[in-house]
Amino acid sequence: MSEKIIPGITTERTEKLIAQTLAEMPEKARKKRQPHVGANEPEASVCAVKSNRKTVPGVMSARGCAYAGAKGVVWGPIRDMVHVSHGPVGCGYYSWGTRRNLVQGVPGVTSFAMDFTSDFQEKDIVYGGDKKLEQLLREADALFPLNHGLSVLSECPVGLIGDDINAVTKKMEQELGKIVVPCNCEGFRGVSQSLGHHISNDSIRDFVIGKRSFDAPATPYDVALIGDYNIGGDVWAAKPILEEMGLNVRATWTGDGAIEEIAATHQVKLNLIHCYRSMNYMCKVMEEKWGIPWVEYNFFGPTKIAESLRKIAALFDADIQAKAEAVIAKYTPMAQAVIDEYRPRLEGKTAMLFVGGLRPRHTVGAYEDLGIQITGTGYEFAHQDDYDRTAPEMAKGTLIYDDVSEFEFERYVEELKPDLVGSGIKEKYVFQKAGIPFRQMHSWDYSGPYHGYEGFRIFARDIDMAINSPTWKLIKSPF
Amino acid sequence: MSEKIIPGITTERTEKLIAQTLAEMPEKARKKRQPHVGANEPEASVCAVKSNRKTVPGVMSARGCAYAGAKGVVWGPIRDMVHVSHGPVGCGYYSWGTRRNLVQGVPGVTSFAMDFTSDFQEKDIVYGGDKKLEQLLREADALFPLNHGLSVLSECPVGLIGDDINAVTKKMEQELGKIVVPCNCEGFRGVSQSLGHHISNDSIRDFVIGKRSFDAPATPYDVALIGDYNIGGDVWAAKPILEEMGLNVRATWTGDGAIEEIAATHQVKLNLIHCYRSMNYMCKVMEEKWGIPWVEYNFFGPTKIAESLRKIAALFDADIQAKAEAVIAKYTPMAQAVIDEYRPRLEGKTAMLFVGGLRPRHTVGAYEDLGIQITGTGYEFAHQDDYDRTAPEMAKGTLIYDDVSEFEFERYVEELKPDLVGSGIKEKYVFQKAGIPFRQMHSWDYSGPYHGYEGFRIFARDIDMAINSPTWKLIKSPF
Amino acid sequence: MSAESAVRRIERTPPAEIERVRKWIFTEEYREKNFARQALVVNPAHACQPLGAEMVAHGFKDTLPFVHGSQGCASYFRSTFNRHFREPAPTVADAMTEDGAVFGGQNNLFEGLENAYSLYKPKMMAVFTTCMPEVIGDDLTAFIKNARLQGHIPADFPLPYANTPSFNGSHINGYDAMLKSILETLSAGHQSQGGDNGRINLIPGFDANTANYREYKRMLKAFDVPFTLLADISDAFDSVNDGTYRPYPGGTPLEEAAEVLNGKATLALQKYSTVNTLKWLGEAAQGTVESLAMPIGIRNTDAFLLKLSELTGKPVPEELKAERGRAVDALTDGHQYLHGRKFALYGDPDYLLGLVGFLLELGARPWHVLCSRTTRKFEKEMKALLETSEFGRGCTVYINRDLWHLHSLLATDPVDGIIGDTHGKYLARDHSIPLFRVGFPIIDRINLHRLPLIGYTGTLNLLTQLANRFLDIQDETCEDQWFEMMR
Amino acid sequence: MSAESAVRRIERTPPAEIERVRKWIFTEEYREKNFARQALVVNPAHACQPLGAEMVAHGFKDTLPFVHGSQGCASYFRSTFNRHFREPAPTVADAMTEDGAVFGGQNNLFEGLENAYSLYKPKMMAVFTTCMPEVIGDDLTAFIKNARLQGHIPADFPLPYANTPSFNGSHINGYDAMLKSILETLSAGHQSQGGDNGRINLIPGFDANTANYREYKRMLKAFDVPFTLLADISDAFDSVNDGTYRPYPGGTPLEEAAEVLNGKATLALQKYSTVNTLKWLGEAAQGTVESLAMPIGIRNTDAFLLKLSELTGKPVPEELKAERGRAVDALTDGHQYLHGRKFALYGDPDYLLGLVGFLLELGARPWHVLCSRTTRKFEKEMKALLETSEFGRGCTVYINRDLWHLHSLLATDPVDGIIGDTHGKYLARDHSIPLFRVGFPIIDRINLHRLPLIGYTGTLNLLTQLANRFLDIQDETCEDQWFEMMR
Repeated sequence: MSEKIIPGITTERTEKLIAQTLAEMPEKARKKRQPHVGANEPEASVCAVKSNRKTVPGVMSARGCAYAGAKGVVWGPIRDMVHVSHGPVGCGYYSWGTRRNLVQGVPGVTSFAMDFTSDFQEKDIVYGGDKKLEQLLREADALFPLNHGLSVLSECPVGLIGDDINAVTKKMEQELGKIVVPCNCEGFRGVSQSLGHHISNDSIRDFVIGKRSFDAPATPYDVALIGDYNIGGDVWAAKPILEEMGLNVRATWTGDGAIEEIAATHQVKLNLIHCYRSMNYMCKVMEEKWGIPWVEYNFFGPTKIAESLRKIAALFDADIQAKAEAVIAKYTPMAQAVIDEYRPRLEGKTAMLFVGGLRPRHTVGAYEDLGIQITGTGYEFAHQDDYDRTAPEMAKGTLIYDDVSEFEFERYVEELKPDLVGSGIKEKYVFQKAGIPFRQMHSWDYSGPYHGYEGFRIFARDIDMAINSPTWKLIKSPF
Repeated sequence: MSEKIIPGITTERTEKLIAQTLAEMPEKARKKRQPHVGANEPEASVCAVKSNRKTVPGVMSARGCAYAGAKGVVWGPIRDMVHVSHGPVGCGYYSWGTRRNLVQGVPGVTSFAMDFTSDFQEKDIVYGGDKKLEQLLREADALFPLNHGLSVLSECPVGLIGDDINAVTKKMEQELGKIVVPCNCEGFRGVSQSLGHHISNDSIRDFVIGKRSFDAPATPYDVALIGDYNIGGDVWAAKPILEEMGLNVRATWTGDGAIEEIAATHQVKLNLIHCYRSMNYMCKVMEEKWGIPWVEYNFFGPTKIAESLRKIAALFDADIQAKAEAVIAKYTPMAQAVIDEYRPRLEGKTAMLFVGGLRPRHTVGAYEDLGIQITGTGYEFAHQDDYDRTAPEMAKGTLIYDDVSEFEFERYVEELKPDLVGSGIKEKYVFQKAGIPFRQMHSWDYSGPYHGYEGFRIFARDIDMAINSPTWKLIKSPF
Repeated sequence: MSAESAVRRIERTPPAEIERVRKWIFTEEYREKNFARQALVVNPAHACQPLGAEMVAHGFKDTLPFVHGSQGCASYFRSTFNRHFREPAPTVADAMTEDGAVFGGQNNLFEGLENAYSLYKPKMMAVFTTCMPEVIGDDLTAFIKNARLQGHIPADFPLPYANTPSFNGSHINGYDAMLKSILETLSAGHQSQGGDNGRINLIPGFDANTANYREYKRMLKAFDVPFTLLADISDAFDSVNDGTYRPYPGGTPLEEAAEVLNGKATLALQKYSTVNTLKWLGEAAQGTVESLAMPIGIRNTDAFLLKLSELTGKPVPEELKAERGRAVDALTDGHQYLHGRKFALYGDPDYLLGLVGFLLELGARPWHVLCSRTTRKFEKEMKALLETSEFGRGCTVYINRDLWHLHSLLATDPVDGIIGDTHGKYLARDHSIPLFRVGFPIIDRINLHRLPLIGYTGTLNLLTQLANRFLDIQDETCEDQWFEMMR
Repeated sequence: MSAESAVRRIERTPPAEIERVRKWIFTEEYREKNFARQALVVNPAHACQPLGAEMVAHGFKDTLPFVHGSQGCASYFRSTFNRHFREPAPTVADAMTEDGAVFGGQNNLFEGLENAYSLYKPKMMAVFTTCMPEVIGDDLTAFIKNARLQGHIPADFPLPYANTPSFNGSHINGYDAMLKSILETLSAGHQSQGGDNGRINLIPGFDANTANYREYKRMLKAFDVPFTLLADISDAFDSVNDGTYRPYPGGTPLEEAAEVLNGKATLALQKYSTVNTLKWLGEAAQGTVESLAMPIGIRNTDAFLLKLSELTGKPVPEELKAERGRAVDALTDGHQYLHGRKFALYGDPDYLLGLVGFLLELGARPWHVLCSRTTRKFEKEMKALLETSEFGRGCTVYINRDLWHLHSLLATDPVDGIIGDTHGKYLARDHSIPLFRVGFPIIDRINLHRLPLIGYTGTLNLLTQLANRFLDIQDETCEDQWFEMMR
């Protein structure tokens, strides 16, 4: 991939842009931000851009908190649990329905995409919330009896006032006979939602995995889908492809997930991981404790999908490999038809990304399939290993920014003038006001799925719609 | 009924009001209008109010035309015919869907509540429209093959340019093997829609009735429902009551009517007529030609319904009479519950009516069932026999007005200050602007049915809603 | 044939046959048959001339529309307006009957004028015809002259009159004819000898959306320029309820209208409904006379404001610029809900042109565009408009076709939404496609005429209605697993 | 318990059991159980204090909201506003983490102020807290004093601050606290010694409908009286798209707000969201300080205009009188579509009071009125309001109950419509009752904040939405034989 070159993008220009931008910041902030931005060097084995550090106060970051990572990413998507936002009302309220982790089931009966909260009042802060929590879990189980488990996600005050939710959940697991999980994901912990993923993974490790066994006989093809949160139905577009190539997807983590399947995942033969950032911990735990190998894959765009299918199939027998080729052969014409339709409308366009999880690198190939080049990318809450995986995907000299502040991002976009920015809701309207087409790449902008072959068709349509909407031409007023 | 008295309503006051109002009119108009207005004399055998005369030019009348009477009243409600508005586009367009003669059937397949027109252009006026009509009927039958007949309703120009639609329909009836009816109802004929009813009745007499026989064995209880147009579902509220008392309703004229059933109505044993005005002609024809007796009835309000059921039953055997009593006994408590709910809210209120057909007299009892007295009533297009039937229903000295002009009506209402005016769409907003509650009594104001016991419940609710809506209290501004 | 000889038993259509036909009317075969018809019109989307004449008459202050012809016609026009606006529509007729058909309607006219003048105290009566006097050849010019001579009406009482035969054109032509006559009548003798009076004459055309008129006035006021709206129906058909009925609650003042020839410029926002009026003004008026597309959508509104700016020599007011910016913002935010969606539209030519412009600039596709009574000129203009955008590719214009033709089009080539008046509700139901009620008449929903569709505000309203309805449908029809908090 | 000891096979819930529970949650029995819960809150209809604080801060010109506490909170508030308004919501946080929890957030505040001041160039920063500093007891007063002393922020830079603990009250209380602090800060030293300056201060309260603010301004302009809208979020959250992003596109000018104590009068249109602000103003301001019901519906708007008339000594402008007359006309025309219909409402206290007033005057019935975080005072006031009308009979007020309680109410005592924010869409779906989106947040439809709900215009809009939706439903759900052209 090292031959990727984008006309007009050079290391020099990028470094100059960075220098000019940071020069506008106060000394201390500049020093803190400097290591987080750089020009891409595709062949560097270690990406020079630093990450996973504290957000600089006052710079307007897009980051969320540990609770957000725990509730929004790991726990929320598990459909058959009651997830309790334990603490004041806000956290559960804001995160209710605002991440598009779709679920099957009968709402309120077997699936619970709702807002359960202890709605802390002053007295709970003063006297502690453990007793209330105990009663709450009892009430929740009684009113939603078909839940298969309950999670307790701590909000900031809980850790600060010294509550012991672990004791409560332990007691209630005994009493209710269901999986009851504590998750000490107070929002002040760590530097971003990333710690929330880690804490949640640890909770799964300590309180979930290994507690159940599958209700079907084991096969050599049992796998788990890890790190797909079913945004806009991604899991439903991804899982059938794997099944078509002969694999048995026993559990999905955690998109449209079932807690008991997650609890039995130690029995699978291979873990397939899409969002490395949020779930690599668990893959490593399962590898260490149960000897389950894991493999990363990328289901964005036909090029990466085919690569991934072959990579996965290589870990199985010839039968699976043949089926994988058959899957590729079957869907490639469909993907090509999509490319034939949209690539002429998008060829030569550029885009900049700033998202979370896996997307800042994983979607690059899908854009390239459509003829769009990515001139800048970055993560809200990545770690070094994310950036190391990103560098080879990006062209030389492209801009890499970690936890970019709105101040910086605006200037970078202003200079690089991409045809599209793919980022989050907080950035969307900033750039649209500047006349730049935008897609939300956390939520697929209420569209999706974007995973798999089906997802690529929708992705291509959406990107074309964003870039080629005639509404952008209306912005310039004739008076 | 002669004892009906309404506090404050006297013959003297009414005559003074009439005199004052007419005094404002030009001499010639006053003279023309004078005979059409009067104070009611319940015991007069002949009502003094004159009717069915030409509308005075320029006075703003509510009347329609012969075409309106033919299309809107008689033909339109027959569900399984293609009714062609023959002439320029307007007549069919304005009458399309604007009378609420509901029908069963599959729209466009077996029922045709649509606008079929020859949409005359200049050349049709110049060269005549007969050939076009012939082709049109052929096209209509081909595109709507499940029609059971076609009617051709002439608009003004047709008669003026000397077209012979009767020849065309005769030819096409042969060709298509279906009932094809001409109706020379040009809008300039006669003084109101009333002539349209008459012409239509004559068309039925000449081209329809007797052409079919029923497809079920005759019984002594075979009746036809005449003069119910199924406004808001009236037929569907009336017919079941008659069936419950043991009668076989073989045809409905013409609400939700089927043309072949109408064509076989000469086989029934009794005609029950609700709207005397529009269909008495046919009852008389059937009486003269086939010896079928007919009886008027009134299905508005429990008092009149019970009277009517007994009156009808009296023409049959003891079995029917017993069943009629059973029907009355069954529904009276329901009606009483309605009265108990609404009468306390309406007692002592007054209303004025100005409608067409049967309503200006037939609904009086229903209002009275609710405790409302009618201080004035009149017809758009009645004849002497209508007024003769009206006088006994109304209290002494109440105001009777025929083809009232808007000018007069406004002044009458201003003086008598009713709590409700029941009239048509053209009057509705005039009186509502004056702050007076109003119900459209042609269309039931998009509600209904108002016939039968079920209808009474809805009627009561609507009248209460109109009179007691708190919105009337908002009219007076505090500034 | 005599009744007796033809008596046959009632035949009921077998259910299977009903089912067959029910499906058949949705086929390509049926569409061909349907499009082949030449004499039959089914469900037209146009009314007749006098209705348009009546509407424009209501737009002048203290003016009583006067129907010369059948009484029934007047009732039809009035009730159509009553239902659409849910407002009174005071109009008289001279109620010609058979004798009129034989002897002509002069006596009816005399008596009618006399009574109406006396009872309803108008300052002007606008006389127009139904087809009856047109067919018999009544000479209105002579009749009205005679009426004055014989004292049925004061000699100086304004009595504009128009021949509005129903068998020619549609309501928009009646609007045009009556407007021209009113302006001719009122302006007679008022042509200034000096320069123009600086006023802008604005002619909205046949538009039954009262809020559009208020929006025009608001925009003109923002320019702070003297103007005359011809004809302003907004108060006539959206009047206050304060407990007093007023037959003439508003309209263009007659004195203002009398100055029409002395204006700095005349601008029509519809051209198909003002052809003859503009032609006459072009010859008679001092100022410039032009027409623009109805200002629906951003670009059409831009063009309108630019023209006002050009005519007045003033910049577009800041307040309108800000509105533009907010409307554009809403369009960029909302485009994803409408991009690529196909629409069927029907209605009057000028409305269609405005709406199609709006859809194209949004990335939506005006897939079937139908006008049931119009000219080749319109067809050509609409085709040219569609060709200006890639989103117009594949879209088709149908002229002098009706809503039953559209039924076949929707059956064989469906769309996402229908835009038109209430009469399209049967299409919406038959094809399970939402109907967006725009145009005239709208007689099954309330207040829609009170929400502007023109200008930037109107653009925002249209966008909101379209997008949110599609979102409603998505929420109503999706399975549980696709039902989401956000859209 | 160790994982190994507990391994058991996955159990799947039998379909019959799912069916049983599915039905059970609609029962009276379930309702009782549901209403008996004491600890669990399910689907509350209120947010936390700092969200309200952020909103009011956006309503001042060149003002940057500044969150003292966790970064994640700021992201939640911002994205909630982004989704509702589809607009930017620039806000910074000082991003406290574990060390902050141990040592307090002073250093974060210092650094945050310094960076934000330098990067985003605000003229004011409005500081408010998340629960973390509240729990650990950060002393904002001292911190801010120190920030100035140590030069992290210029000595005279306005830094209002408010304690907005999330475990107390709701977003409306945060709105109140922040507004009070901003006004205190800005007005300090600006108290005039002479008479009042003749201005009216208008406080809309927590209202996420930008069009309402524009409507307030329009009404006040019609009175031609100088006024200050506190705080005016309309441009901040409905700004133009002209190709340039502006972080502070509008808001109440700080100089104007600084004069708040010198106004002739202060009028709040919400009282529950302005309790402390009004209390302070009542003590500190020269002019009168009053609150009125939110002007939703005719009578509430009447009261507002009467009050303006009284305060200004001017008559209600003719233009507003005409609007009143037209809105009343629409209500009389449309009442039959809403009379007697039952509604469930949830939301903020002041919105509920306004909406209930409107429904009652229309003859509709506010059957279940629910506020998930409020006071007994509100409950009492709402009950009293319901008692003013016969249409309030049988209606019930529920305070500190949530939307899952409402689920049970709708299951056992259904209504015709639900009025509330987007969160009610699950209720709407579960019970097949239309949801009328009013309040905050609305994150699944577009532009609804761009349509005013207050004043006579808002009344018309509400009427239109309600009535036409019921007509839509009638048309969509009736059988063919009841499907009609007119409604």
